[in-house]
Amino acid sequence: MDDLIQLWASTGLSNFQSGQAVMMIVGFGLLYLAIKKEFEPLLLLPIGFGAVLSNIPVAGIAEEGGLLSYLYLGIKSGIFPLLIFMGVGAMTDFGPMLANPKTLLLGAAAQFGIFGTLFGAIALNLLPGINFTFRDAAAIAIIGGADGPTSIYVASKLAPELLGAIAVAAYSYMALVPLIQPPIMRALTTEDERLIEMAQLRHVSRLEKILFPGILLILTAMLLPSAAPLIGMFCLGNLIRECGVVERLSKTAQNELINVVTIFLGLSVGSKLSADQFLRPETLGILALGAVAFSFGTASGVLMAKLMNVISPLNKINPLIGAAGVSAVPMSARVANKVGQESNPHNFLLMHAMGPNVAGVIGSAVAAGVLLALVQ
Amino acid sequence: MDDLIQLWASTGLSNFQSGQAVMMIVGFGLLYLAIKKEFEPLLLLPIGFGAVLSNIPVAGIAEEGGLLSYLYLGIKSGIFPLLIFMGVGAMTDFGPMLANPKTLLLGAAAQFGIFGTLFGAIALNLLPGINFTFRDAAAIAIIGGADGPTSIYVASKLAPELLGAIAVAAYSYMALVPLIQPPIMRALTTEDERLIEMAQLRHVSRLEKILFPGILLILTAMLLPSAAPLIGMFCLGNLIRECGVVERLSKTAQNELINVVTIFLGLSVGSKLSADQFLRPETLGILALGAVAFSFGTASGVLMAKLMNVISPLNKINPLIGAAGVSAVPMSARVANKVGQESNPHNFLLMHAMGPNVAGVIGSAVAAGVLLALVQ
Amino acid sequence: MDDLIQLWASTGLSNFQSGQAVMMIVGFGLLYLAIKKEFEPLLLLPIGFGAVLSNIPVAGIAEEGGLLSYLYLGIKSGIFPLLIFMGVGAMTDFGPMLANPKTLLLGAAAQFGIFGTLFGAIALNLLPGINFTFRDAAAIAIIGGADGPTSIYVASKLAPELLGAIAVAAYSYMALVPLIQPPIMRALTTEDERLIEMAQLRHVSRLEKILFPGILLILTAMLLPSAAPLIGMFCLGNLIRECGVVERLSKTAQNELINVVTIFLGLSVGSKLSADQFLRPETLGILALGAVAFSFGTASGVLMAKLMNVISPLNKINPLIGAAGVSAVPMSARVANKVGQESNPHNFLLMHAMGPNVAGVIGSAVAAGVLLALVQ
Amino acid sequence: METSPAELLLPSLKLMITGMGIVFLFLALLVWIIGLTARLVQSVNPQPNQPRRTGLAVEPDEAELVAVIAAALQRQRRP
Amino acid sequence: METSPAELLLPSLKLMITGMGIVFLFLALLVWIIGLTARLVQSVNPQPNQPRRTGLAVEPDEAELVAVIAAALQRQRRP
Amino acid sequence: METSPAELLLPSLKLMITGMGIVFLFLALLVWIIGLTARLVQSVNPQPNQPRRTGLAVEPDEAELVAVIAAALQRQRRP
Ligand code: NA
Ligand code: NA
Ligand code: NA
Repeated sequence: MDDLIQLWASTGLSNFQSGQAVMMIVGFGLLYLAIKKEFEPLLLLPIGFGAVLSNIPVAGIAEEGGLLSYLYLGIKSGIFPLLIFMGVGAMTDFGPMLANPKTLLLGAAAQFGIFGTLFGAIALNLLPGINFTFRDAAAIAIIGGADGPTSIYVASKLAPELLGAIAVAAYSYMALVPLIQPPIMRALTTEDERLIEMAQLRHVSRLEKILFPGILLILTAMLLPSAAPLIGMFCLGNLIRECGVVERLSKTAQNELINVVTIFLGLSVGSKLSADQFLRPETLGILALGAVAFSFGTASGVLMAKLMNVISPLNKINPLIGAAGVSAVPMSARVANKVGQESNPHNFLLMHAMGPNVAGVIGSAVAAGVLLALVQ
Repeated sequence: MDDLIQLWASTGLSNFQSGQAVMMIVGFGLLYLAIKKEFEPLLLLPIGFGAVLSNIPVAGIAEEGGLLSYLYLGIKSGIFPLLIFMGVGAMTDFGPMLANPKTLLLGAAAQFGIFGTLFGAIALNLLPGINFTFRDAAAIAIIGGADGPTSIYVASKLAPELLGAIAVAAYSYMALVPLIQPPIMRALTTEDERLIEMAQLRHVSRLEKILFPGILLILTAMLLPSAAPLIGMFCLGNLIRECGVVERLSKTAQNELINVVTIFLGLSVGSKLSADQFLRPETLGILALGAVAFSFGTASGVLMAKLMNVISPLNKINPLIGAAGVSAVPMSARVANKVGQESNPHNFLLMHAMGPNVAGVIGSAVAAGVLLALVQ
Repeated sequence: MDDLIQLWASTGLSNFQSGQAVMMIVGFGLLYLAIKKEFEPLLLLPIGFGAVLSNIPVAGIAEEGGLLSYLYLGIKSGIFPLLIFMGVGAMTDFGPMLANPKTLLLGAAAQFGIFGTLFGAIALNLLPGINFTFRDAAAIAIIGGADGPTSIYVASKLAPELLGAIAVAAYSYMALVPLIQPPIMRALTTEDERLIEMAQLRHVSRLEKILFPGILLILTAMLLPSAAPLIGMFCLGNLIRECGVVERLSKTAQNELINVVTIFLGLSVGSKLSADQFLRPETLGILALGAVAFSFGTASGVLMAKLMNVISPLNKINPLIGAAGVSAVPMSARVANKVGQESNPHNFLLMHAMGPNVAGVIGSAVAAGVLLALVQ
Repeated sequence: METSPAELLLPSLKLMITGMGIVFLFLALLVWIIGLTARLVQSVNPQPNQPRRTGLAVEPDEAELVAVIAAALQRQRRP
Repeated sequence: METSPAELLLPSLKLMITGMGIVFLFLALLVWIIGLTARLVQSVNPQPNQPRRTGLAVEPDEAELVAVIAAALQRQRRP
Repeated sequence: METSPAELLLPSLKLMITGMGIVFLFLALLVWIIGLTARLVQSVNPQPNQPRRTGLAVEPDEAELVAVIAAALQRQRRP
């Protein structure tokens, strides 16, 4: 009898708190989005599963001494997001950007998604029930960078208690890019603009590609060292890829290493999806602001492209590729291509959109550096 | 001269303790079993090597600050066995079990190997020289689960000082399944029973396979959260395998990640094979109890199958597949198939035996949860 | 305005110290050597990049809490070099050495490069501005072993503040083997000696190859336990390779595991290339001594071969393969082959040179054990 | 507070019974839920539109095999 | 020292302007340096001797691609 | 207790001699044991039943490639 009482007391049923139940449902919801809707499944699947695991009562998987508490050290120390960034660097071809460097300005413009959202988050404080500090606002704003590891890195430094919501919002909106962006792109462009065809990209030599990560790193070191961990690891991955003498490291960085870290990172992020940190009005604010951030970023990328066409009317760019400046590689470049082909099925914008797309990755890492340097 | 004395004092020869020499021989014995007899070589080879390394005098490889002391943290924290379990989940196809769910009961019955052994271990205390606490007995009993990572996980929580002997016994007996099981299976079944042919398994849809890990996890969370780390990571691996949207994670979980962790886990287990912990009468007791556990598990699996045939005589199952309920995937399923083909070479039981086989994995994880919840 | 001042204060430009700038140039120099000159790029590329990263002002990537400070724990604990050594063991075929075991003596002789350099380093103290302790001298001398992970392992134990310079010197000179060795080899041999053809190597059975790592480990355990971590992990890797029953572990040890650790090890070594530790007269001494060490090792290997020909004139060995005793696998064996083919293009020495080559790896690990045992 | 060996026999017997009970209960519940799910799934998708192997998962993965061969051939083909 | 919500508006506006300024400055500088490098490289190696794909990096790896296709075919071929 | 540079010369000379002695002793012992093992193994298995490459392990990649293909074929051949 004693045993049975002890046993009942050890079941989940007798210990479930309503918040845990809700968060497990949230976790299963993320799994649904990941598997059925294919919303960034590589990350949202482990995040969702981590959310489920960490909200199982009694088991304490995310508490001190539990598996997820150990894995979370990889985020706290910055190791996981930086290794992911190295892997992303090893998967990135800067060729299209180097062939047409002015597309970097589109990647710059799209970062208005970040800074505009920061202002918006502070403005939301005027609403009752929502109370973001400056650090919180900066961490939320980085969602507008449309870059998962950057968001996690910045959030873990500025507002670790919001990490779960921020990561979920970042990856969800990255998955929603094909829904969020097209209406904005169509609204801000004329049919004529969408029909613009761009000149074929020039050949970029291997030497230029090898030199680029070094140049980027030097510039970062000189101007914005707070962005150096992110950009540095990104450049390391890209150099490993392009230098051509360490193929086996390149293969490992692009595959096994990034896969292992992805599983661990996702589970760790999921361990931050606890009821007391997630079931708050602020989370709704974060989700709303994330959508705003993506829309702002898309719009400013497109508008920047239009502005550039006004300034230099000879060598016009199709403003649709401005939307790819938010990063979300390669989803937003594909969206630009697809919207372009709605107007002219023979207009291939994909390669041209990869320029602003990878520029957006650099842009959001730079913006992250600004936030880390200026927000205390 | 001074140098030579210092040098002699630093040799292994002048520092060898007899226990270390014996344990090095034990280590080489495990290497022999692993390489020559192919006894679970993936684990027994690193375990044996770890035993040799950690018993080298002076070097202190398993002592504070030595390589194996760092690796052992991966067991102490539970990370290594849980990652192995994730990998095993990613390699497991629940199809045959889902097609014929009543085979789960065979996997349940075979866990009598665990609980019967627990009683046996306590009874052994009546012998002089053997002194098992309740925690020790529970840790030893889990050998009957015929599941390596589960045994290591439970032993590391309940009786870390017995970990070496328990892991060695678990993997050795898993390798001995083809010797231990057949006589018991033949003794408990009639020729007629061994000739029973089973209906072809129905097709299991992809959706069922995707839903299963979630269902299993919810049930665990509600009823037996102490089993949630083990079953949770197992379900994660299986979901990664079945969901079809994260192939690259699935490949890594089944290959590189589990391989790396296997090397580390094996070495760490080996580091627990020190003379003062292994060369005791208790070890003989553990080895004897392990054999008993496997025999009990096999017998109760077979008997349960016979009981089920009595209860529902229409849809008979071949009682040989009951022996596969001990888990030891896929060895015991192969044994069931082989013993069946001795009676009728055209009777293919392998697929049918995979049902209780993977059910046995779940069953022993559930039993582990019971022990972790009820034994303090 | 305040913001701008704060921003300027946070730039690298306003914080650059001259030492950091010089060290970044050193880092880029290493990258140049790695990529353009293909100097051991697998290690020198991450080392060079690590040097650049850790000298970025303000970012503090190598300081407490920075990424590289965490990675460095893998060196401090010895885990990284030992795992590399395991991988090297898994890539090594001892066949040629077992077929002609007396080539082991060439690998022994070449270790004079280590001990002669130790004496040289102490002698350098007579110069003003250079001040090596006994521990420093031993750590520097190990460069003469021409073995990267051994050098890093010993340096991390005896003189961690010299680790960066020692590792850079070790890998650089290993890359320079094709320049350093040939003149010495030609100077010490006659044309007749260089023309010596050697008998085809006998077949080595699989059993011999499986037994060898065990034998080597026992000998180490009995005579020189201070070398047991290095030689033990090397033997583990080799046993995994040769035993034939754990192919998947062998594949992982030779590929993904060693690749991941190589990236981390390189970055960690690079993090030790800070201005105050590298920009000192001692570094010049280390670089000079490294060249001396390689030359001494090469010369003593060749001379030992000539001595062996005098003692047993019937079964002559080509003294060129003595130079391969420095290890630097497989570069120095290739050099021996190439110099031999200058005299007779049909004389294939490569396989014969692999014997002393892998013997050199064992020899330098033994020498490392001696230093670790006798130098306090 | 020493416990004599015999005093532990009863609790271990009790644990044996409770333990086996829970294991059976848990897996029997699972049998029931699996059956329920199967019926539910089949009522939603009456025709199994995508026949897949129901076979064993012992051999790691066929796709992996193909991938390995393809990658190997690919590598060899490179100049 | 509590700050009212409204008090944070001005600093966040300032941060927005500074931040966008730095991002633009940084990337514009990069545009300039890339152009410079390209001219430098082309003046050194006038003929691109090694035509490589300038294409997109979406496809991670050719070997992987082959592997993926092979695996896909394999899966399709399954009964 | 400062030691002058010259005072360290003698100990380092001693270490040089001891060290080289041990290295030679160790590897000479290994030569002897390898020979012994080879004779022992050959007396047990007089005919080398399985001719394997005694060749070099230099190129890791090629060997790997062959191993990969062989493993793949091997796996495929399994019933
Ligand atoms: Na971005
Ligand atoms: Na089991
Ligand atoms: Na050497």
